[in-house]
Amino acid sequence: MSLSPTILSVPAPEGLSARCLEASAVVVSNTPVNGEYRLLVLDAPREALNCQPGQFFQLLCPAPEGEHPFLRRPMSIYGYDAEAGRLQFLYKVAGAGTRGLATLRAGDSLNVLGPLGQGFSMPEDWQNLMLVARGVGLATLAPLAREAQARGRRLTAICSARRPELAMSVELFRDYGAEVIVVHDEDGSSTPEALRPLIEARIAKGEVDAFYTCGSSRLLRLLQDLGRTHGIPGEIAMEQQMACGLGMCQACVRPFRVGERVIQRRVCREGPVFPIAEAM
Amino acid sequence: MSLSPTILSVPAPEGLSARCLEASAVVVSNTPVNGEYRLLVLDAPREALNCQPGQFFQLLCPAPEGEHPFLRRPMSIYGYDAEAGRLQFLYKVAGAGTRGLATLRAGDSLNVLGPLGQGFSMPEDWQNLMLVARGVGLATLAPLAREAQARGRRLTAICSARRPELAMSVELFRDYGAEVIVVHDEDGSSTPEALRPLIEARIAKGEVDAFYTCGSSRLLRLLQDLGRTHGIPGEIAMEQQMACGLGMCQACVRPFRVGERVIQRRVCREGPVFPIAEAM
Amino acid sequence: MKDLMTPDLSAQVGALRLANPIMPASGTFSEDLSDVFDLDILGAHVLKTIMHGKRDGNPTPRVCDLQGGMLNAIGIPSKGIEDFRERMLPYWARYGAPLVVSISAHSVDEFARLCAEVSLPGVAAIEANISCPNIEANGKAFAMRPETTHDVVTRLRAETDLPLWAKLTPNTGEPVEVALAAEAAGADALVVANTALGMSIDITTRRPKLGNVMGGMSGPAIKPIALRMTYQTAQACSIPVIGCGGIATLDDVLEFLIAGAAAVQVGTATFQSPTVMARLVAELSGWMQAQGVTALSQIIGTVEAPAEGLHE
Amino acid sequence: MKDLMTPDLSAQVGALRLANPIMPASGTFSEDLSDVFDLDILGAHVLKTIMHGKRDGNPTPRVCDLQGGMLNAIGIPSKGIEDFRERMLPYWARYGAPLVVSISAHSVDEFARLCAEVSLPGVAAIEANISCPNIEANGKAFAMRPETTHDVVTRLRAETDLPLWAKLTPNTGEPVEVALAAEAAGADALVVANTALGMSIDITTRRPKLGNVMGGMSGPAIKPIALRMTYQTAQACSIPVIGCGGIATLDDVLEFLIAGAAAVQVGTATFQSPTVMARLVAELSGWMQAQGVTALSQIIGTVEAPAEGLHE
Ligand SMILES: Cc1cc2nc3c(=O)[nH]c(=O)nc-3n(C[C@H](O)[C@H](O)[C@H](O)COP(=O)(O)OP(=O)(O)OC[C@H]3O[C@@H](n4cnc5c(N)ncnc54)[C@H](O)[C@@H]3O)c2cc1C
Ligand SMILES: Cc1cc2nc3c(=O)[nH]c(=O)nc-3n(C[C@H](O)[C@H](O)[C@H](O)COP(=O)(O)OP(=O)(O)OC[C@H]3O[C@@H](n4cnc5c(N)ncnc54)[C@H](O)[C@@H]3O)c2cc1C
Ligand SMILES: Cc1cc2nc3c(=O)[nH]c(=O)nc-3n(C[C@H](O)[C@H](O)[C@H](O)COP(=O)(O)O)c2cc1C
Ligand SMILES: Cc1cc2nc3c(=O)[nH]c(=O)nc-3n(C[C@H](O)[C@H](O)[C@H](O)COP(=O)(O)O)c2cc1C
Ligand code: FES
Ligand code: FES
Repeated sequence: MSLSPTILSVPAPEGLSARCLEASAVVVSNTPVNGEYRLLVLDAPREALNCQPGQFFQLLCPAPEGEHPFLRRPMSIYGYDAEAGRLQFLYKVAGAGTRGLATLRAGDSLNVLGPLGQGFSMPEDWQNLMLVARGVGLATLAPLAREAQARGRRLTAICSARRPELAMSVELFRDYGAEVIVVHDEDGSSTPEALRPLIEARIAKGEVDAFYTCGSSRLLRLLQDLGRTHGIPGEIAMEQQMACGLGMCQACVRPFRVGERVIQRRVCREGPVFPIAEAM
Repeated sequence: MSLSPTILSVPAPEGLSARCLEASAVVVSNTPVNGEYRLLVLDAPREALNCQPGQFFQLLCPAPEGEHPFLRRPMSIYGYDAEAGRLQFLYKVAGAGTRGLATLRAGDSLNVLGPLGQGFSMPEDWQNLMLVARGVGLATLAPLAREAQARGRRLTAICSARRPELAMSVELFRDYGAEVIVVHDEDGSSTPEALRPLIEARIAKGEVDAFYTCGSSRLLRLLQDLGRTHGIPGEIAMEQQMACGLGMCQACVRPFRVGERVIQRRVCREGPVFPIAEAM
Repeated sequence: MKDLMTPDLSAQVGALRLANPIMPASGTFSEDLSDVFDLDILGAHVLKTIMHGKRDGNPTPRVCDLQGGMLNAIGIPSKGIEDFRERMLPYWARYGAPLVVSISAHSVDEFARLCAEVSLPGVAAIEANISCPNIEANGKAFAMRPETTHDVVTRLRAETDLPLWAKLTPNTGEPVEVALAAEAAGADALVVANTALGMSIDITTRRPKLGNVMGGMSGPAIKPIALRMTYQTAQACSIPVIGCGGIATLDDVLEFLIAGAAAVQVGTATFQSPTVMARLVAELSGWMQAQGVTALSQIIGTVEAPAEGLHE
Repeated sequence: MKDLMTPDLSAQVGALRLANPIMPASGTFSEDLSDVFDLDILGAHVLKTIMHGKRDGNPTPRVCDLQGGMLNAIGIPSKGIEDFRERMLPYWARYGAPLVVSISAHSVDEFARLCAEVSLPGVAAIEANISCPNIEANGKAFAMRPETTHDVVTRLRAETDLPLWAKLTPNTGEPVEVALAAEAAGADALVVANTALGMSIDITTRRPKLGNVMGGMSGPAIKPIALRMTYQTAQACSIPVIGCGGIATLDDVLEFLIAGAAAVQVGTATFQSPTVMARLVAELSGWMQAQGVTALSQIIGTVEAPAEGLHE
């Protein structure tokens, strides 16, 4: 299975995101990609497509029969192409909002708000990148692969899943020149104990300047530990229940360890991407 | 324009309505019939179609964009055919609920509750019937025409409208053998003053055993007066804001004059058809 | 064979045992619903509040539509106590489900007298509607303050040996104090709760949408308020709490039971779908069977402490 | 040429004149919204409630979805008074719209001290959040009783010469008495109202959906309650009332103005549509022009008596 996120050819600016837009997008397609996930492709106004990998949109989901989702639902950008006016999301049907998304048919319109939040950074000295993720976290990291290729970085993607065939975005990562390692629960290769030596071997060869991760607290703790031990920085995309998505309501705070102190940060505004070392 | 309500060939039983059904019907068509009205044709379960002219259904209207109708909306039965499983409503788009009805497309389903209320009666000694109505009231009375024909009664239909071309159901009444008189506001023929001599002439000729009316309080008052003066009974279908439609909530009461007393009756249960003499 | 067992749906409300926890809310139910399904499948029959004399109720319009609910200002049209004794009581005798008679009055004396008069054979419990917001000017009601609640429930208690349920109002800042006052005064159960006082204006005519200007809000929109009060009162009191407010689905029923309700009342949902209570009884049974839950006691009051933070 | 005239949208709230009657509700607005539209088109800027010291606020989850609204138990995370003086006040100085600072505290003394401290140049009015249901245990707040309202507003009044707005709660049985107490104690305006206390339970985990168990309900679901209180308090008091609760559309704005509100606050609707306030200002102007309404005074408090009966 090959999911092809399309990314702005010109790299997005780093630093603070530009203004965001509340806009009406038109559904191009909305198709199941495996038992659990669906791919939503939208025709969106170009002005909303000045995106960075790691940013997200807030979608005003339509009501499915008998349910009434009220707040918007946050979704990571899976793909974007400002020239073609395309915006993609990969989502898992979890509750009322995503059930509503699943009812969308080509031609329907969907109110979107974004791009929101701070995306991943990729400083010059991060030449050898290692991405370690699981489940829908792989979707959130997908846009990074093309960005890495566009910037000439070397990428290793460790894709974790329950079963090998459920590992998402594997071909996509390969298409963008990443080395892909699939680990899974069935043969035990996805446990932190199994992953640690695998990653440490790469570190020893000088093949890891930075980590990216998303979607698993066990993986986070492993990478925090390895990062501390070996002095390797990295970033994580995090989730939290949201209301506004813009920074106004303070619904989406999470605690972060900054030096000795624990501080609260808004996932929607200061995040959703944070330094791995500070995540809790 | 010819709207053709289809009516049960076997006359419906008189007296108390049978049990009603909450059922899912499928939209066959939903088309505008003139600037103001739309005709909704449903494929409904036969068990819900043991109807009488004058009864109504409570429709659970879908939500139009940005609005949220909550309660069901009452609609008179415009046509029914138990054999074909067909049920028809003629409605005017007035607010959120009817705007929701207007969004229905062929194949959509609609939850209906009915038939409800007491329909028109047609005792043996009412051989010469006169129907006087206006606006959507003509739609409510439409099923009476076929019933009258089926029972071999003579029917005169006075159809009142703002302009002659807006008089509804004229051809339908003619199809079922009624004599049709169109009166309208433009030439002043629709005023009570103009109608009174017209009707009194018929009464004088012994051509009126009973009146039926709906939709205009001016017409009601005229018929009450004529009825009193000439000893002619009759029935009126009335409206009131409803919640349950079944008789439980007492939302839909109206005052009626019974002898010296004014009593409250539920439009949904004791009505919507009442004796003209008692209506207020 | 746990999952093939027939679950026991019976609900205990004080001394009264109900075949199941689903019953109608006062004012949203009458014999007319027997046109739609067999009323004997219900846990109990709760009648529209009656008052002593004959009354017309409020001017029309008496209801209006809201997002997620409705407003009503029906008032309490009442055919009086004779009609109750001579027509209603014999009618309801045909059913096996216990009959709950809702009563109200403008003064404590009148309330007490009516309570004595309706304590008749065939009546299984009395529900004291001390919370109807339409009865007194500006929507004030006994159940807004613990003191007035204690007064009226004490007097009612003295007048009847039947189970006495006190129906509370959300229009108060002291729901727990009011509940404790009702319990202390001898109520056997609490019904939580009645409608929330609301208003709606037609912007075209600039008139209130209700003939009575203000009215009671009901339906899904008030569910979180009623659930919160159910939780608060069930935590504070030892008498059973009957949850009421916006219940329309099996999930709603479970939510109230988990919050501590011993049974539930369904009101406005019946207007949207007159078959809803019949469906809820069947769905609850199906759910219990599928989950291997054999008795309501495994659900009632089982609310957990919140999770700390939101960590996967 | 009545219909081509530019209508005057300005709203008078006591001594304060606003360019238009649309302003955000406290806690649902911040400088972050400037990403979406130019904040200077608003009638006023109302900030999230601040408290004196630094505070974390409530545990997560802090919000949940409801039919027609949401629950929140954000609490009042606060960076304290220094942050307000040194970072926020200078930031907001860039705008022409008047700045309204919302404050709260656990005790009257603390409240009074904070009131004095925020009475600074650049602040146009102080909104006393005497109604936040999350601050004290079980959601009790000053504005639940007239006595505590009178006490706190009297003390605040003594501490500031700025216009003082008292923000009321729907979680009371005595909204009119509370409003009159605030007026008697010297409030210049009332904000009607804050959130209604509610609760929601996840039936799968049996846990409350909010980390704080209970929280404040907002959005369209509470509109009829807030409108009713706006009507009640505007009828009873002579100080202006600012309507708040579930306002999302032009019709909602008109409904509150007709009920007697001098201006309105928009909260939760901004979460569904961050551009909503900008749209409302434009739509109100368009509507007034189309209707030949030249000033808000032709709308405010123009509610009619209900029609008698429902006769065509
Ligand atoms: C920045 C961000 C990016 C995201 N990107 C994606 C994505 O690309 N694809 C995807 O499938 N999902 C993504 N999510 C999660 C997605 O937002 C939730 O699954 C969705 O909101 C659930 O809504 P629902 O109405 O379907 O389910 P609900 O009934 O609301 O909830 C179902 C379950 O999901 C949990 N949940 C609800 N909202 C959130 C949330 N904001 N964060 C975490 N858990 C939540 C609930 O607690 C509940 O357990 C993202 C979340 C965030 C914060
Ligand atoms: C027994 C009965 C039979 C009816 N038959 C028909 C019919 O065959 N065709 C048809 O077009 N309409 C019929 N009506 C009227 C129809 O029910 C209303 O037009 C409809 O409910 C309006 O709903 P809405 O949401 O579109 O408008 P709303 O926004 O709810 O109301 C729009 C306007 O209609 C008025 N209204 C709302 N409900 C009623 C009601 N129940 N009775 C009278 N006025 C109401 C409101 O006061 C308002 O002025 C009937 C009403 C009754 C009681
Ligand atoms: C039309 C209507 C009439 C009502 N009449 C009464 C009544 O007479 N006595 C009473 O105690 N409650 C009355 N109620 C309140 C309901 O019993 C119930 O407490 C309330 O509607 C909340 O439940 P719901 O949301 O399920 O409707 C009435 C409610 C409605 C909608
Ligand atoms: C997330 C959130 C946070 C809020 N924080 C505050 C607050 O700090 N102070 C306050 O007075 N009101 C607060 N409120 C209440 C709102 O200001 C407003 O009174 C209420 O939400 C009703 O209006 P609405 O329905 O338009 O949201 C908050 C509301 C929400 C939804
Ligand atoms: S979701 Fe509102 S601040 Fe993050
Ligand atoms: S609509 Fe409920 S009694 Fe008529």
